[in-house]
Amino acid sequence: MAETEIEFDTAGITKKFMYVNRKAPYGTIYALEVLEAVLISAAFEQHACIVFIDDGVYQIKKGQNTDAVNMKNFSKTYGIIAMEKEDADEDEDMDMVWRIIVEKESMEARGLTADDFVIDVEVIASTELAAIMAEQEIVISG
Amino acid sequence: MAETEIEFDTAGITKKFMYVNRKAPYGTIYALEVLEAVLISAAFEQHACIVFIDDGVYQIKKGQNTDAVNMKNFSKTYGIIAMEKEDADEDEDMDMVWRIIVEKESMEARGLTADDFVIDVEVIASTELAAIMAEQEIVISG
Amino acid sequence: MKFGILVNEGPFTHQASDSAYHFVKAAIEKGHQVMRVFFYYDGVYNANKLSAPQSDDRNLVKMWGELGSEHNVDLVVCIAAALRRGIVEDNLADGFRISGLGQLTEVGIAADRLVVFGD
Amino acid sequence: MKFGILVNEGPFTHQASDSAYHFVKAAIEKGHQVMRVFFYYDGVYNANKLSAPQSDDRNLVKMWGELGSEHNVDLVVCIAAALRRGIVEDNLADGFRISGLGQLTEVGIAADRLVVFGD
Amino acid sequence: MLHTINKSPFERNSLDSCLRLSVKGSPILLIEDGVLAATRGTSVSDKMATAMNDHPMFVMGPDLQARGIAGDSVADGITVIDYGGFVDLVVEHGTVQSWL
Amino acid sequence: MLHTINKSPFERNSLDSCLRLSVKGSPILLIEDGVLAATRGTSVSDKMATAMNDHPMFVMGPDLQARGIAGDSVADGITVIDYGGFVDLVVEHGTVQSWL
Repeated sequence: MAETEIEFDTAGITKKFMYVNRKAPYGTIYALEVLEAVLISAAFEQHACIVFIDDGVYQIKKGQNTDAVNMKNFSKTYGIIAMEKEDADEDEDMDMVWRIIVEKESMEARGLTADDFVIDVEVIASTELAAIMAEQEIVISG
Repeated sequence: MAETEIEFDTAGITKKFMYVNRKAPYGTIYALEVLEAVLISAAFEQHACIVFIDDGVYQIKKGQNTDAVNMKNFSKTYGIIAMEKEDADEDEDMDMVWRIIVEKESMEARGLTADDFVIDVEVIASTELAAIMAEQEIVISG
Repeated sequence: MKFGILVNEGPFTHQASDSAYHFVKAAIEKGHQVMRVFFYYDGVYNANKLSAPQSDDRNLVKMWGELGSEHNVDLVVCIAAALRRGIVEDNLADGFRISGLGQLTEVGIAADRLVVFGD
Repeated sequence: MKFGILVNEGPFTHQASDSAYHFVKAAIEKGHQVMRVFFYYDGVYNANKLSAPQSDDRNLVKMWGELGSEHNVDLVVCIAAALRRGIVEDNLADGFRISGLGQLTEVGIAADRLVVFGD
Repeated sequence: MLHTINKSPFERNSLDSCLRLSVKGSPILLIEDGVLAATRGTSVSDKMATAMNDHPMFVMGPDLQARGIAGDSVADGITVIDYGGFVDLVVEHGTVQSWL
Repeated sequence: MLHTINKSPFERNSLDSCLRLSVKGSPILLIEDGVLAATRGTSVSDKMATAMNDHPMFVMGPDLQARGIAGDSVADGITVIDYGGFVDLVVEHGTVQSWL
């Protein structure tokens, strides 16, 4: 038996959501399923900070080719997030701020630069990122 | 439909099995399920080296009390392993050598001593343990 | 205060679901409201009614279902994560319902706090 | 040469089952025999026939079952690990069978090599 | 913001990442295998002592007990709490960042 | 004995434990997230270079490709193989120790 659908009243509320990605892609599925959570939040017109820390920076590495491991290549989906961000930036009627952030220290420890990523990101040092994190209202990590 | 049971001929073969425990108990279930694998191998009269490395050393820490987390306290089961080892040691008709080993470096890094464990163990330094490991025929890690 | 909870792991391999359960229980005992527990990733396995733990071990599937019913906690299993993992209406335990991922965002907005438990 | 394989994780959250599958396939292509794949811990979820991945993703449950049938690989799900996690005859995928943990020791003894895939 | 760490500091980088990315003064709660960071006399004790200059440090008692870690093995300055105490910390400190 | 490592050297201690507990000359194969240890110019490059004095080092090509790591980013001296090569290593080197 399907239970009754329950809905909460969220009209007019905009919160600061942060999505923390700290895991490499493919070794585990967390990257893919966090991505799905980010996309759905756009429909609710919430603020979103998508941050890549530690091995999470590999999630947006250019040149992923999953043919030989026969897994779903989801790196193209980050392009959709970049588009959602553009929409949020351009639509002045919409109170929705999206940021895509890579932690500088994590990127550098792995020998990567901003050019290595499939999307445009803000590269931010840990002390500044800590301050941004501290302002969030919801942090979802996977 | 149940499939037909398949059995392989193992009569008269004794192999060197090593069970590698590197994970803390309770945070994950691996410790418990490796333990079950060790116990079953006794019925096959195989050699067994049960080694505790890294956070695996906490699996045999004295004084575990799981009442407040409401999980199954399996630390007493290690006593059964110690008994199996005694049986193997004492029965001269049985070609079955069991060893229970803790890596010295892992133990010391965690501020533990051999007195902290629920069973008697051999405390062996990493270089020597590496040599023992290299002689094994089957290594099961969980 | 109103809480939302996200559980990312199943009922055996990781302690996440245990910790979440004890947190929810303690919150309710302190008079708080737990609006919804959302089960995502392997967390959907917490709703598998066929789970039969050993008799001397806890049964988290049953415990969650009872806690949900007794204290009116909405137990939601993510449909996308569940389909992949073979959790469907047929094997869904009592007290749980299957719904979309939007229900996670929704409880994040509606609750005062969202607490995540995972690996 | 004769191989035994141990798979410790389920079909989605970790890559272990994927890696094991590709290893087994490559071993068979090279003319080796894979006597048995033993599914332990969350590995038992690989045998859940209700799993329905997205259409653009691989379906490991089906892939394992087919590989097993085609190449006579014994796919064994640990009964103790499976009971806890709600994998029973009713939802067991084609090509798998449920049996005791002794079958892991047995293949360790009988095979020339045992390779473990996990988290 | 309350930070929770549920991984062993000997096995993973969660504690390091948390310390790098948390603002001074924000409390840290060790749960599950994360409680292994709380014992005195280990290879991470110095790191923990430094961390405690900047962060109030809490540890889950039930998780310590499960792992056989007696109260007197816990380093000075770390507050042992239970699940109710966890709830209180979340209520008091707002957003929770779980370092999974 | 063949050692396999499937975890990132940035996140976990698997590589360290493997290096501490493997005899000189035994080969190491990096698979899954373990392949992240193979790229040049990272914070673990020096450790890898030292390890390679004692151990022949292999890395799974399919896992590198999935993670977008080009062949020319792989450090010198590491041999890129595929699943067939993995099978051959197991055949050749006997017992496998998976550093899970």
